[in-house]
Amino acid sequence: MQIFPRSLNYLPLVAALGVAVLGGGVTTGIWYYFSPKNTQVGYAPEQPIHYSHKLHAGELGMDCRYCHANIERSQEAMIPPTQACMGCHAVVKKDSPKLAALRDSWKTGKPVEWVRVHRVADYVFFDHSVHLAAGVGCVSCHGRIDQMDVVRQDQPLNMVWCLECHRNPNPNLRPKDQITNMTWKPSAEEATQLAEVKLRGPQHCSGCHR
Amino acid sequence: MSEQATSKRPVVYLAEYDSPDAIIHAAEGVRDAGYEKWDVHSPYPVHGMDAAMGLPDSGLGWIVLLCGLTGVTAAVVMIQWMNGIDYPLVIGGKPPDAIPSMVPIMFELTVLLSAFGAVFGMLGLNALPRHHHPVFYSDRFEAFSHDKFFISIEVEDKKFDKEKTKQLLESLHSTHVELVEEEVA
Amino acid sequence: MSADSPIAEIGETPLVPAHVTAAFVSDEVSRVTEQKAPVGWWMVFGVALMFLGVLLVSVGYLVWNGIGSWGNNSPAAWAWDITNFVWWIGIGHAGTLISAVLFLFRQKWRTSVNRFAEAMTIFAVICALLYPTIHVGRIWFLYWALPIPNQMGMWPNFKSPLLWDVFAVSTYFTVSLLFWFVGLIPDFATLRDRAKNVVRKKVYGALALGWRGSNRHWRHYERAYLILAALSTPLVLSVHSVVSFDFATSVMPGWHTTIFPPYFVAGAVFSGFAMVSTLMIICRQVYGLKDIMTMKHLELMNKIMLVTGSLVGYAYSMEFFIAWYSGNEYERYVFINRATGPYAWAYWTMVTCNVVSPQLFWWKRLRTSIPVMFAVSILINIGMWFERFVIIVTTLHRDYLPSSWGMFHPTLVDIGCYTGSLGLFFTLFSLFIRWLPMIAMFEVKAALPGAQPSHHAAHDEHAEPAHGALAVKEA
Amino acid sequence: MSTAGNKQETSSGKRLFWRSLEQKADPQAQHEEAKASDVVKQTISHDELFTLRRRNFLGLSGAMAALVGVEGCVRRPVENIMPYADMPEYINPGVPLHYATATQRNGEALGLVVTTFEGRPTKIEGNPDHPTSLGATDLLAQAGILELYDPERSHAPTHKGVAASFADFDAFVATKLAELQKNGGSGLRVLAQPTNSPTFVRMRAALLAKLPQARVHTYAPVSQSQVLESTRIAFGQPTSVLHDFSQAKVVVALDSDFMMTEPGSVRSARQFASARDMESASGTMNRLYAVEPLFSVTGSNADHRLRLPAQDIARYARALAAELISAHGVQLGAIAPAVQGVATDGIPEHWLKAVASDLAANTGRSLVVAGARQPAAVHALVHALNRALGNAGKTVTYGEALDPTEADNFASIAALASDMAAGKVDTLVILGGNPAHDAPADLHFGDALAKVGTSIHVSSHDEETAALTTWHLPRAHELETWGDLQASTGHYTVQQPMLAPLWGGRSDIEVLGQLAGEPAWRGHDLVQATVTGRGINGELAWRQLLHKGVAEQTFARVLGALEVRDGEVAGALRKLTDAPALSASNLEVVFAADAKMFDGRYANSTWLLELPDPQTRITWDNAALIGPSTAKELGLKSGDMVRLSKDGASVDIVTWVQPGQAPNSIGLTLGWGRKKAGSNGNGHGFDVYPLRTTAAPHFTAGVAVQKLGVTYPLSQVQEHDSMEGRPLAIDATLSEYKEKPNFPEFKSPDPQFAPLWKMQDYSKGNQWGMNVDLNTCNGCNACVIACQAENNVPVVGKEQVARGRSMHWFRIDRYYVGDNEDTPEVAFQPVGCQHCEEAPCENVCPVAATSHSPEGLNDIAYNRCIGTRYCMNNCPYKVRRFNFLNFNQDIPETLQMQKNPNVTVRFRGVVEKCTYCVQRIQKAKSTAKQEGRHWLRDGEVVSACQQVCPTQAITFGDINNPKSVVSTKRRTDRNYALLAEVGARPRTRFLGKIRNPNPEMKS
Repeated sequence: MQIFPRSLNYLPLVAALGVAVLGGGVTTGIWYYFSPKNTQVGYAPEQPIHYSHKLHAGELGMDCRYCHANIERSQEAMIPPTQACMGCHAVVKKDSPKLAALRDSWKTGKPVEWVRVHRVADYVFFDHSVHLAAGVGCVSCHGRIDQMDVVRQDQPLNMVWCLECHRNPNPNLRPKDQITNMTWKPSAEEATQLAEVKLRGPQHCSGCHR
Repeated sequence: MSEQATSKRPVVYLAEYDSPDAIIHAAEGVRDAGYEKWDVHSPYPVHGMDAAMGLPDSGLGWIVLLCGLTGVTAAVVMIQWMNGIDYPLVIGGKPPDAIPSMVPIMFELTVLLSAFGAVFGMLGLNALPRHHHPVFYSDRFEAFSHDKFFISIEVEDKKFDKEKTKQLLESLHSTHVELVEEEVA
Repeated sequence: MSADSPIAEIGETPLVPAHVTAAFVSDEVSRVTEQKAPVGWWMVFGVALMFLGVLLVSVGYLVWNGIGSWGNNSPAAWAWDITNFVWWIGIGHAGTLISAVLFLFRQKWRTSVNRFAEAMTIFAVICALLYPTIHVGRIWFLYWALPIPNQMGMWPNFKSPLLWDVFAVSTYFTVSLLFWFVGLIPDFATLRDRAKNVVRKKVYGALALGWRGSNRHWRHYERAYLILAALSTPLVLSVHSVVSFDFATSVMPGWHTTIFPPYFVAGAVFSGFAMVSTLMIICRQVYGLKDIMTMKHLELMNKIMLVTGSLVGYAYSMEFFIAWYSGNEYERYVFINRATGPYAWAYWTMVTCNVVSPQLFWWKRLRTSIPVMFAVSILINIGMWFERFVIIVTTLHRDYLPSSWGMFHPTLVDIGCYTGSLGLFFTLFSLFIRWLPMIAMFEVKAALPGAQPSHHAAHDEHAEPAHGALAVKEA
Repeated sequence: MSTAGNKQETSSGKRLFWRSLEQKADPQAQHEEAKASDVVKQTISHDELFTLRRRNFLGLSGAMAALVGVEGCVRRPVENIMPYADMPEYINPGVPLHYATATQRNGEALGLVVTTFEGRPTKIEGNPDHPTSLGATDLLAQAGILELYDPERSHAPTHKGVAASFADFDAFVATKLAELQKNGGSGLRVLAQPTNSPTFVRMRAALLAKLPQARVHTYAPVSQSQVLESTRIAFGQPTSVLHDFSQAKVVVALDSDFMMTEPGSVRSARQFASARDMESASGTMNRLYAVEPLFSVTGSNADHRLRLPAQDIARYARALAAELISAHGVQLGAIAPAVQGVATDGIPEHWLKAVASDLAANTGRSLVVAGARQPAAVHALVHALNRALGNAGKTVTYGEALDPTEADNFASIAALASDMAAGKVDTLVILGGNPAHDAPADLHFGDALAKVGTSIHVSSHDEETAALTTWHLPRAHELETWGDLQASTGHYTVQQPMLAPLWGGRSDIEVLGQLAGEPAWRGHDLVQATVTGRGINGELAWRQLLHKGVAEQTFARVLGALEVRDGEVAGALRKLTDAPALSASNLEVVFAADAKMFDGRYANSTWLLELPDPQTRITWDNAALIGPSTAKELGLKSGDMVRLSKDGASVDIVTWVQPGQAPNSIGLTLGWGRKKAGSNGNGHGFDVYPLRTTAAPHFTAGVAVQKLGVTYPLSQVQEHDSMEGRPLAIDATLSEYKEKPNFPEFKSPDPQFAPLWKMQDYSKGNQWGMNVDLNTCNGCNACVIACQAENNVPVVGKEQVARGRSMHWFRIDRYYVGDNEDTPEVAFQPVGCQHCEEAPCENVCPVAATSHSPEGLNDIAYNRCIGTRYCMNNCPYKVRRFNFLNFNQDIPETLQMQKNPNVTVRFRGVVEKCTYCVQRIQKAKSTAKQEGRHWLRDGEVVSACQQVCPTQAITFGDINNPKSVVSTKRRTDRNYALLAEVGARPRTRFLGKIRNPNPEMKS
């Protein structure tokens, strides 16, 4: 007695194809959508004060270290205290409604609650000062901040991404005096010099995890 | 029942046998009669039937060998690349690309892929799963998995002839010969 | 190898009585799956389900609360978890051994046992796999042990015996499963063709993959079966060797021993056969399959247990000798501590169950007495569990620095996780008994007297490897 | 940690820091302190993020990893960064600041340097410039940081048990003072603890000047009263006694635990160790004889130890004196007759002959010390002996005592109690201390309190006494307030606050100043007044004082070698009556300050509770220590509950059979079994104060023992005492060492075999290694707590310790050596991760969570660990710890503030272990790289255990640098690897212990 229809004989073929297509799809899907490149890069939350790096760092050409002052001496890039902003805005644009939050903070002594953009996992102990000392420029990790009206995450900041540079930092190295320069391009001989550098970032666990 | 039905087209002759001896003689008969698209159905593998049907040896071994080689290569490449090249870490003071510690996994992957080769190769060569097949039209055929033996000759065989083939099968002491037909679509 | 001892007497007397024919075989075996389940089955199944519940609760609590729910500690970072793992894996060895090794050795008597044993293997391995999975502290990251590309750029450490385990055990599970299923295909066909109601027909039909007993299929089928057997034989040996590497490659006195791989394999076969005969004895009583699982089968298995049991006993004594002979004080202490320390009771339980009890099988009367062999098989199962407990806990609880010595005390969750796994095993097994042919019908048929053409033994050498495997030498 | 760092920026840290800085800058700021503390409250409470962040790093990260998918759609949870509004000038977010201060310890000052992150103190270290600290600290000082953040400290004043405010109190004081001034302060009593704070002394004087009728009493359960009394007898004036162990070749310690519980233990331990250092120029070695009832840490380090009941010590002292006179013609003048003909039963002969000759042979280079427990007469005799042996002025000097009132310790509180009972006390001010709990039982101080009109209790916790007093004021922690301390060496330190009091609170001097009617009674003002009073003038001098943590000039008048008044001493000695001999029916109990709880004031510190006792290795409890033979006689086993009773008073306590305990003498340590210490301390251990009386506060005979027939579970971290003859803590006698300097190598030789594989190359760059000198390690356990504080090591609790799940990264194994369990020798062996170059743990990790750094560190990445625990099994040293449960769950906010921001807080299910303080290495590297260096200098990285060690037994550094200290240590003969035969090539190595027995002492 014939239990199954003839068409069922195509089952193996169909199944094989299905598995191939589906499996492939899922894999590539996860590969792309779940990677920090997709989940992290481009994160640009709204800030309590519409502070434009484009304006300050770009057009006004302020040096990064004017606000992030401690960055060469500390693991943390400090977010400037209200005080620092008031340094100028006590005179410049002192009544601008955009700066209301800033003035409140200055009056009340309550901090401005900025939203964190660049974040590495809690168990990663990233040290700004060391990277600057090694000659890695701001732009390598933070992108063209000077062109960002709203700060946006530019790089995935995940382990593989870190390792790429730790394994071969040379493309990201530059003279110490060019660290905050967003547009720096190595001249021919600078390029050759930098190519010489034997520097390597740590690739063992305790280099970043403690 | 399929006999009575209208607008049928014959697909296969089924000849039934009771004993392994009978079926093996019959098989030799059919073989010598020069049929090609025919088969023997038995509840268990009958000893010497391949010879009786004049079948060549199974080529499955080669498929398995290929898969096995793939397995061992995959293991070596994977381990060497992951631990030795992509992210070499100092583990217990040993060289990252140490060979001895690779052996167990090399072996396991060889066996795993060989096994896949054996099973799926077998199914492939047998064109299984094939849930629909003309022989299943016959109700008597169900006994093949119990204790009966069958010879099936398909109409597609170029020597197939409704009469001659029937005679041949009967001449081979079949206990029952049946022309299985299927409805024409 | 243990299995070739009975060869001589096999040809002499037929394993099954004369009235057993092909038809008889399919009727007898299929009957079990076609009739209503007997009370005995329901009892076993019910109890098993209950313990399965215990397992779920215990594991749930463990994962929620942390490994601290077990009694594990420092120094005994491993205890019942790995003990159970090794125990189950060991049990899981008989199946493949019977179906593969005995197959290669042309032991036709295996045919009535192998299906059964393979099923047991698969369920035992499932239970075994449970423990490495739940024993890790952060189960949600378990997949890090697999070579999957990830955003950390990290790979597993292929130097770790634990990783070898991952590959060995999963390979073993997969291959056993394939082996088992391949063996089932023709029998599914039988069930399909016998089925009266359409659901059964469709289900078994689907599983049978449209099997039609074609000789063109048998040809590849048997070759595949042979190859699988040939692959499984080294595999089955490798798996427990790799498991033993977990210990043998460490630096712990009592673990760091070259004798471990063969010793573990022997132990595995030993416990596996014990479990098989326990189950067989139950089933043949419950379903009255005495004509197919004959006393001869049981006796042969008892002989194998006698051999492997003695092997294990030899290993125990050899461990002591080597420890003494090595002159290494740490090594020596571990073994003295095993036999006389706070866990001496466990050690002597092990020796009594594993070495002493099988010696009863020297006497034919005892080796052919159902109650005796049942009792002994149970004892062996217990003894082998204690063997693993002794190896793991007594080594760890007192190693190099006396300052770090300690004791291990199991908790309720420990007990739940162990008894629960028995629940899982018997649930699966009773389902198997109920719905699948517990005996490889087509193999038994092929091996029956007169099942093969009389005059053909002579002129088919070319097909010998394939057919010969299942063929019978006429007396 | 960068993220965490930002979090703390937002935390209380910011505000607090600013305030403390401001206080430094501007004295007036003090007046806003109360307000400040309110600000503190807000800033802490509104900082949930910090909480969340701090609770379970790995937990979050786990979730993070699990939820990437979700994140893909909804991005990630918003996380805020809150910078300073107005940033203090010195601060550099993420970079810690260090402040010098000091802490009071048992009448001695201990100089400290405190690490603060954005104003959040996280770690206490010793002040290298301070003579009593010399850069090291003890375990109590280490635990101080936890005490600071103890969420159960009093949060607000209470009046009759009802919450009140400081304003209420000030109002009350104002009115009270008014009426007190009418009657000259009669009826006003102040009960204070012995002090060495000049400001306190000044305020006390001021108070008495203002209210002549008032009286100030001094009491502490553990005090130096008998020492002061003895100096009064011997010299006619109370003086401080200052030992110099570095100069002493022969030391006889009479019931004195000078390395652990006696004042100035850190300094003493360092000096003692320095005189034992084999590699020093002299290469000679001191010898220590200890005669004691309990097995003290000092006794464990003795070359010869005689276990003698406390009551017989006096006998021994006199017999020894007699021997010195008769055999060696030592001149003791009028004292001689008073020491003649003392019964010497129980005292082996050689313990008199050999010891005496050893002392006599080293006149001027020997030292006899007695413990605070021993009667004044014994101390007086000791002064006389040191004088006669020519040690006075050399190994022991005397100085002007800052607080002589301590001499009357027990008499003083007895007087107060009787007056209270008699209703003569109208107002009682209790500054610190917990008399209702720890005053001698026969005074029934608690009941007497009921008869006091108004009682004011100033203390850190709402403890036993607080419940019985009218007023209770939170007492500010030493790191929260201004104060000053004068060390017995005369060095002067100003205590500066690291942060405003977390919950408000006042210091003793403030309350005292208030009562004395000081207009500017704030600590800052009072201290500055004292400082100027001491001739330190001007802002610069003040700042230097704060910066250096110790004044240039010393203040206590050094009296050098004083004349001993033989007559008085003899008189005192005659008063000593020989108690009847002890027996199983006439037992003695000895009260000892606990190594961890001291007198009970640290009872709520989880770190200390879980720290194993150096000797018994018991955690979370104390026990009645009974010698093996005595225990056998009484039919007692460890864990049996017994009732000790004398004169109606009784104590139920668990017994512990303690090898080395004197026969028929039971050791009881104080400070346990608190009823109202706080949720951690309550009900742990057994309170033995009920047996303590004014008549016999230190030891008393005639105690009956009754077995209660029940047992009590004790949690030990080490259950096995014997080395089983294995070469672990390897030792030798001085003579053995002389003939075979590399003796350890014979017992634990480094395996010499050709490598089977290409070995890693560790010849370049910094290669970290550690050396532990078993010869100087005295087993004080300070390193264990230091490591806990530095590395955020969790506390697991008694039950988990019993299960064998203690988490200490660094432990001190204690082994007993010798066959006679009544008189064993002790071998201490500190063990942390050995950082093996061929680490067995690394091979077995399936996920490569632990691997090797190019600098030879055995790294572990917690966030990679999946917790198979295989590495723990395969570690021969069993140093790896596993988070069996989530031990960091729900840590109170303030305790989270203690966590080191540069160390991950581990989640359950991961393995952890000593990292050689890799965070400190990385910090140093960061600095070096900023300076363009790629090679760290020796001493640039100091591990926490090394830094705390009073005896400098631990050295850490670059073994690739031939000049580094650690390399030189490694080159010494005594250097060996633990379990070298395993072939793991550990980076931590040990230096064999050397004992210096006296050949004449054939016991």
